[in-house]
Amino acid sequence: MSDPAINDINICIATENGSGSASANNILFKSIFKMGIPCSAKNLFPSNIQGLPTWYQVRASGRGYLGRKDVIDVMVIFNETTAHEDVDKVRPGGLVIYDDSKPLPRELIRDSLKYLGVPAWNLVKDNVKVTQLRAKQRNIVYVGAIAQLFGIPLDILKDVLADTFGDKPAVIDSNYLCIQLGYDHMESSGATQELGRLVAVPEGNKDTIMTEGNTAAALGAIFGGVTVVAWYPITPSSSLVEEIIARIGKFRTDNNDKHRFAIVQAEDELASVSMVIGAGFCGARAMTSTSGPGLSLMQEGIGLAYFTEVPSVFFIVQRGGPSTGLPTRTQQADITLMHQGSHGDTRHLVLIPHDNPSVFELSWKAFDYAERFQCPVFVMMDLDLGMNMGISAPLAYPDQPFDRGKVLSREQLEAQGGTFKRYLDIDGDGIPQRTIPGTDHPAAAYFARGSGHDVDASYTEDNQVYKALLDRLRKKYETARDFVPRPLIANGAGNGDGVISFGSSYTPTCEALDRLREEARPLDHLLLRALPVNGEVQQFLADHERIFLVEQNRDGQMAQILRDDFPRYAARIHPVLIYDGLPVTAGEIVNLIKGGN
Amino acid sequence: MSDPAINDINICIATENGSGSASANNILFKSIFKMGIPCSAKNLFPSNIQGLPTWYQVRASGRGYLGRKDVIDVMVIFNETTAHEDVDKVRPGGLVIYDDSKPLPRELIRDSLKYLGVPAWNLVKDNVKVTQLRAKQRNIVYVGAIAQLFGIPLDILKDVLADTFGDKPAVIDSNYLCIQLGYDHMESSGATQELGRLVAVPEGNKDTIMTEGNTAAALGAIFGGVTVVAWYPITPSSSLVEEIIARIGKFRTDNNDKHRFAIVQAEDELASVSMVIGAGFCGARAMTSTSGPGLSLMQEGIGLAYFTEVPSVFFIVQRGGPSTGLPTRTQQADITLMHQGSHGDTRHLVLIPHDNPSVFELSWKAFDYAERFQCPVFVMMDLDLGMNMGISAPLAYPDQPFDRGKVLSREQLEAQGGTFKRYLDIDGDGIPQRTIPGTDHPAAAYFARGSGHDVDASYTEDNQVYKALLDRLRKKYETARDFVPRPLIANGAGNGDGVISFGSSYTPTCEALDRLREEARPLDHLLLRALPVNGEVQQFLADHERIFLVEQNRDGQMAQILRDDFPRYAARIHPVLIYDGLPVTAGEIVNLIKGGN
Amino acid sequence: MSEPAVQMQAPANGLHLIKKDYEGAQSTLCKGCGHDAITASIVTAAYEASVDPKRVLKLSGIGCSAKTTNYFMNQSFGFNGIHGRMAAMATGTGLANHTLIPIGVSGDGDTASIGLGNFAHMVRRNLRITYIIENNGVYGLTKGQFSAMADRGSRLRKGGANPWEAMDIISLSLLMGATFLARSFSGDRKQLTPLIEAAFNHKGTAVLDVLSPCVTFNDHEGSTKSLKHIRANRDALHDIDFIPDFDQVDVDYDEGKEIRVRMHEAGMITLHKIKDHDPRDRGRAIQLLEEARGNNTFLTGLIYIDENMPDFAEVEQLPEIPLAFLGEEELRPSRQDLDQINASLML
Amino acid sequence: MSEPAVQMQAPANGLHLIKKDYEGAQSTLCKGCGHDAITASIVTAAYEASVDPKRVLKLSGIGCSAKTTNYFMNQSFGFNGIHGRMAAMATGTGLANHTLIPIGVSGDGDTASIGLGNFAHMVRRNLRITYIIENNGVYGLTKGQFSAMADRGSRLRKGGANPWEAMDIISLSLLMGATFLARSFSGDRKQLTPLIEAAFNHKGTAVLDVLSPCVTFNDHEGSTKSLKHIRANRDALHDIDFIPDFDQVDVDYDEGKEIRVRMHEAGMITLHKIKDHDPRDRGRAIQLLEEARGNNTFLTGLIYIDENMPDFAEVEQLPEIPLAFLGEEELRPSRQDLDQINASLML
Ligand SMILES: Cc1ncc(C[n+]2csc(CCOP(=O)(O)OP(=O)(O)O)c2C)c(N)n1
Ligand SMILES: Cc1ncc(C[n+]2csc(CCOP(=O)(O)OP(=O)(O)O)c2C)c(N)n1
Ligand code: SF4
Ligand code: SF4
Ligand SMILES: [Mg+2]
Ligand SMILES: [Mg+2]
Repeated sequence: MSDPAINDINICIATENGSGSASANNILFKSIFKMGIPCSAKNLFPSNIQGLPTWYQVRASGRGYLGRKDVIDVMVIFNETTAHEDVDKVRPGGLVIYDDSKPLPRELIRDSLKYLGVPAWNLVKDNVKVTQLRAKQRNIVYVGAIAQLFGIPLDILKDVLADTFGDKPAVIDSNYLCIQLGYDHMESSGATQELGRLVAVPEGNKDTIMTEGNTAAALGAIFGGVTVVAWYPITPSSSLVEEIIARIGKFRTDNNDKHRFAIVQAEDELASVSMVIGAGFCGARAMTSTSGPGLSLMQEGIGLAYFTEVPSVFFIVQRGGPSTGLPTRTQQADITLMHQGSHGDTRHLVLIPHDNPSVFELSWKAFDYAERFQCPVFVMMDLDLGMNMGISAPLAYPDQPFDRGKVLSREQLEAQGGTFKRYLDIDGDGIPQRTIPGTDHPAAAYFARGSGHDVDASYTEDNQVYKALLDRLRKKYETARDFVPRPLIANGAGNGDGVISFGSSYTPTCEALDRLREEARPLDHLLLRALPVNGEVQQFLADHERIFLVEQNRDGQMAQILRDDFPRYAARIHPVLIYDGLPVTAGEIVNLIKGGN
Repeated sequence: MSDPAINDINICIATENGSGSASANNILFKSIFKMGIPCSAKNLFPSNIQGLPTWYQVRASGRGYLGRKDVIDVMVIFNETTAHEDVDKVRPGGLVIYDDSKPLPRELIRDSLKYLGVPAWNLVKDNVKVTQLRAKQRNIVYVGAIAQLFGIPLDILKDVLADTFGDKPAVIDSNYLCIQLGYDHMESSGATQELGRLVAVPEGNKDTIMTEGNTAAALGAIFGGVTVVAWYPITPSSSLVEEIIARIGKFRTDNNDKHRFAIVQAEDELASVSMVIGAGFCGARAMTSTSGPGLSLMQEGIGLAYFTEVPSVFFIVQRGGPSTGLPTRTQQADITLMHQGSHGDTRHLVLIPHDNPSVFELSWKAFDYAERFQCPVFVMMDLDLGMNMGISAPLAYPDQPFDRGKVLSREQLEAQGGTFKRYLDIDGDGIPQRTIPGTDHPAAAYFARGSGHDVDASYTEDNQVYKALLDRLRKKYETARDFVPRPLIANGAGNGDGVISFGSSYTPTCEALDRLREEARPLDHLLLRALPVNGEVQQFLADHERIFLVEQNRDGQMAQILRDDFPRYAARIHPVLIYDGLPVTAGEIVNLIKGGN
Repeated sequence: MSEPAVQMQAPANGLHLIKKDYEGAQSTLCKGCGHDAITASIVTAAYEASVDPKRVLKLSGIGCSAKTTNYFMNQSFGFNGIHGRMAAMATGTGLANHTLIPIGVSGDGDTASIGLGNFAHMVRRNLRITYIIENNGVYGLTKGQFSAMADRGSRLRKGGANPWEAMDIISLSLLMGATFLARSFSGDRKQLTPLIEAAFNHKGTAVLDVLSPCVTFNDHEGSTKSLKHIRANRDALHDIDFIPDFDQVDVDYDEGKEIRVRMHEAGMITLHKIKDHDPRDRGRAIQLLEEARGNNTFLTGLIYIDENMPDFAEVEQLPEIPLAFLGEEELRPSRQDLDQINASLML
Repeated sequence: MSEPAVQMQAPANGLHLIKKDYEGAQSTLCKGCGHDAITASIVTAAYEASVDPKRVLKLSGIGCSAKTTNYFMNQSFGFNGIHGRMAAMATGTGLANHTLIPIGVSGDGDTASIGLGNFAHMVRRNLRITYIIENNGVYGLTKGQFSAMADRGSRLRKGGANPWEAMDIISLSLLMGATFLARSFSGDRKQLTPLIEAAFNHKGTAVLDVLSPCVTFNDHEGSTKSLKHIRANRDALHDIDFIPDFDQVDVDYDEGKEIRVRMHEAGMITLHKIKDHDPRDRGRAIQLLEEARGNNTFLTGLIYIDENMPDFAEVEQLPEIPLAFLGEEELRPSRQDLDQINASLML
């Protein structure tokens, strides 16, 4: 498996968005997947609809490394605008594939690279009859060329086409034609390359699913029983709700065409958070989904949800900040704003998935946590996790029934003697009981407010009652420490240095640690899965002299939280910060850990 | 001076708001001030307009302790609703003054307290002709009673009345009449008390001013050259802008009635921050003022100002959070949201005044910092500092001319060869050059944007350019460390423990440390005056084994920042947290420091 | 019930509740505040229309007006949220449980300044709600600054005249597609109470712009929202009755003098014409509002109504059982469903 | 200049600038996007009206439309801010420097969804600005969701019909007291260009609602904002000319056929009547808009204008020199002033 010449290749396709390249890229990716080879795709697209540079990196890795690869082995330069920089990105000894319908400009030629032309434009011009389709179909030609060069069988490509365009045989045919054109051209030209080959792995990728994090989150929300979704479109979170819209109807439409869900496109994020709060207060499982700018706009609402203790779920798909920043790049730089969002003293629960199964799991669980702890719960995602194709084990069916928390029904109210104090810490865990509007019991009603209130929910300005309320809210957060998902300790607690990673950094960190181990530098690894963190994290800090904390932000936002949580170990924490907006690579982590040596 | 029986008394007046008590309280306070005795007043008022309990505490302290006093020596119970709890607040041996027009209810009587009645209601009924005025005038009677009991000379009261109601002799007379009624009643009843006396201090309070922090801030803004104020009313920040409105016209109205300023009441805080950004971009010195909920709403705008580098000044007068919280109580719980506000990686400059002269100073300087560093600058205030009367040295005239920072005029553009790159770090300090719309030079214009941009301000998604921009912004923040107001080190760096305080905690902390010193527990004291902190703070942390950090919030927000800044010393920082919404007292600090012993 | 009511006992309504059952906490507003008069009308309306307090949801933002919801119907759930977002919050409650009777109380600042955008969009959606704006032209709670509904030229107690034209929230709501629009005056309980009763029974957004003098900050000479000024410049469209029970409605009425509108939920509103206006006539409503604007008068009464437009819950195709009360069985797809999804994500 | 222009050289305008001087960066919008056609009209209008690029300030929020400001007048300052807040940001720029010529470009989502409140309040203040809404009925940049200005029943490329009535931003602006209201179509440069020229010369808020098809997400059959649908349902009030230079205006004109409005800053707009409508007649404007609403047509042209209302800068009594250019001498009170203040705070 570790023969470098086999199943270890990173292909980058440089094109324009809106040019039909997405479909070609997808076919290439799926074909490698179908060969049974572990693979991942990273789509670097512009914040624009049509005509700007786009890069798509497909990595095949027999060893199962699915982060973005540090080096590009093969570059398809189908975009003249960026061709210059594109060839510069290819590693020495790498391969450049270009459209030789026109001669390759001299200045693109590097001694260290190999060039193979495929006259894609001429081929489609001669073979594709519908003129409007030609620009689009040109992209598919390179798929054929690559297939021939690296050994993707034509029948696999055919299968993938059938799978993708199942109901449109004409489209299948025309695409297959173009693939064949590229394939045949390479074959007849006798072109070769020495970078390696793709070899099908029998039973490889069996029981493996292929999806995007936003889809997994959408499914998680549906299986988590979400009924009210209020949202406002924003990249890269839009597709999360759009997937809910596309999928929920199937499970939740009654015979008489009634919907057991409601999805509202709000007028802005101030409205979406308020709608979620209104719905959560009334007992619905409610959520919104947004990215940085929307999260900023929701701050006041988040404080209200915190202080009135309304269950509410926030999917935050992070992108490059601050401000509008880079809407189509990835980052983990909204951690503080999630964890300590809104004015005043607040502390919020943050769930941090790292792959599609955990996205699904933590998404349905988010609704349970929100109701159990009666508070905003954040599912922290990012563009890399949310919008890039990832392969993984199948999504696992929820292993727990709905946890509605301490909601009192009419019967329960009756059973406890008809008394109810909304904000009384009845169990000593900081979590009070809750009733839902419409509950048909005279003691059910209470009057929630974002201003100071006592255990009866009545307004008060009493300093001691106020302090007691703040303390109880903090206690609730402390209770949560042992309830939120525990960290995953990938390697046992040795005595060397440790590494903590979370979210989309986890995958490349694993690869980085393998590499460091090969260099005789073994490191223990802890995957953080939630805030607040619990004793296991503390133990990990205690067990290691030096802990590298991998974060995708400039300021070490997670480090700030951990240092404050565990001041004794503050100096042990060495943030490894990668924040240029591209998905993290193992090489970056290796370098920074070595640099911090 | 330290004779406990002289000039050391804390009087609390319990009344209702909207009942005219404010005016009576004010007269009492001013009279003590006029006697030359150091004094302070803490107004605890409800979030309501009329009819709810209000407490006003006047503290006279010969030793000059001006924080809220821990114990109440004298309680005036003029509010039946709260009389019960009010008497419970009085220290053993203390005095209760009540209106004995009606007999005192039995259940208000405590053995440990002394009671003196003044038939205020009967007195005004018999002596004040205008029926509508009686309720109001009743309050003034207790002032007379207290004057007699503690030795405030009647002529001083007369002077204060003249000063307060200068243009309304009838009001002076009717008030004086009521004061005399109270005074005479006490005198003729032969009542006495042993709590102590107020004795005029010759030359005391000479060259001392008496004002509220919001007024000092308003004046600071005016002297700082503010021209555009966009605001939205919110307690406790409204009076800041209202003071600007009341005062600016005098200095900035042209002969032809044109205004060299513009103050706009915006429709919301989203608008006010946007207006400030628009005005700052165009070269005006622009500000807004708000409290927690408004700060939350401004988050998105703050990120824009940070990323586009627009000078902008934010006065944040903090109140009890989270959410609507306690609008008329004090807290310092918006520190994180100021310092790291908005999504993405941000770090903002925060100026932290602690008394009226420093409020004035840091307010005018805020505009210089904003232009020098081209960024949002926060002036961190709180209700205690902003809305309570404080006495201090006079406001000092600015000792520096306007610092407009690196603004390029037409001539300067010409002089540097007509080239200009908006976001180029030309001096290595992270601060680029800036031009102002309307500058009549062909090279002046640039296109600002909240999205990724290069040194020319052009849009880019290039990962390296983006990272370089984030790094430069961080560098600017690092540059600011040595430019923002340095800490004030009240006591030299000894080898015992240290205390760090900031803002309105400073005054009670000084008193607490005096007390601890008297108990043979000397502690060094550092007053933090800004974020980011600089090397002097680091040195203070290095010099002390244990540092108590006094904060008015639950979560130790400042501790989190310092621990992250100086991980080596993280464990040395012991937050002393007081967050019940009342102004901090020395006793609370003493207890918490001792508890953390 | 056929047994004779016991003497001295307060009269009960259709739900066997007495008026006291509709009261709330003691008001902490200023003595004489218009808002308290509105509270009284709400109490009477709910009592008379036999509204079930357990189905009522009281919603508000921030302001003196927002406190109102605390002063009626103690037995009802309430949510006093944040400034300007009540409309959006209400939209969420309406999705979670469209069978509740939401009563929103807001201020002119809360609705027309900070909340304008969210309010307008709530109206567009025709969310079922009784939305009362206690309009005093100022921000009461923050001590008397102008709101966007202060009239041009109106003066502050201290300080200058308002340079901007007042926002007419009724015209705006009409433009946004509101289906029940009324203007009234806190001091006119005879007019206000039946309007509120009708609003409770309207299936859609009912906007009531109720002039409500702020006696502390905006009741002086020079204010156009003072008690005196409002009284002098009111212009009523009609006298109004609300009849909760159809059976009581006598069948023949004089079309020339009366207009009757049957409400969706229950009851009927009868308008005894003063001006000639059928509130189902949108064009004429626009014209009358425009005239009132020109004359600087306050046009009061039921200005517009449309009982046929589907409300938000209907558009969203909500099921009979509120979403909030659906359980795991109704909501979580089966294991087989997930198997199928997983299969579809394989190749 | 009396010397004959050199052959081949592009003709210069009053400021000796050629049209190219008004161009901007290369557009990155989709080929055929309506927004680019509007850009072209802005360039022509600025060139023809001899607008000084150094005095122009280009403002926008977020969206495909917001990018437009980058595609014209490279020599002008620009600020591409955040979603929905351009109106408020513009208000700030107008205070700092009211002598600039602000050109704001927004989208229907940017203005009518997230930005509605701030937009409405900007209009109320009559801020001087040319505010162009590139109205395509969808959120282009986020890939085609409905905006608040999508028409009821309009269909998404994939997905259902819009259940809500479109917000009519012109009617809304009229209600908010706007002083220049026009609707046009990106494809009709003959109509749009003079409207923009006039807007540049209007002292107050000029709102231009310009229908601008999104060829990628909203140009299909079933969309009411498709090129085809707009073309078929346009209803022009008049043909329009803008004459930048008064001296060129010939004195006698036919009142029955033409209406002339002299703009505050410079120039004159001439309306060659198609429909009978004087845009200074507010009542009639309301009526026509209401009719268009009923007929589902797009009423285009100059719908309303009021050249007499004071603009924001005037109301705020701003001095001749912009606030931004005042220095320490004009702004910082003297040492004596502070002494006096200190004295007043003593007793
Ligand atoms: C975000 C935010 N900004 C400002 C405030 C302060 N505030 C409280 S009430 C209010 C205005 C209330 O005016 P209105 O809605 O007219 O109600 P009224 O008090 O007049 O009844 C304001 C500005 C706040 N609570 N929240
Ligand atoms: C606060 C915030 N929310 C959401 C977004 C995402 N967003 C970018 S553009 C846009 C809509 C643009 O629509 P429109 O204004 O109609 O412009 P168009 O693209 O159609 O020209 C949205 C929702 C954002 N940038 N900021
Ligand atoms: S301030 Fe005005 S609105 Fe508020 S309670 Fe008093 S009278 Fe009513
Ligand atoms: S998506 Fe639509 S609005 Fe955006 S550039 Fe393309 S055509 Fe224009
Ligand atoms: Mg009001
Ligand atoms: Mg649009």
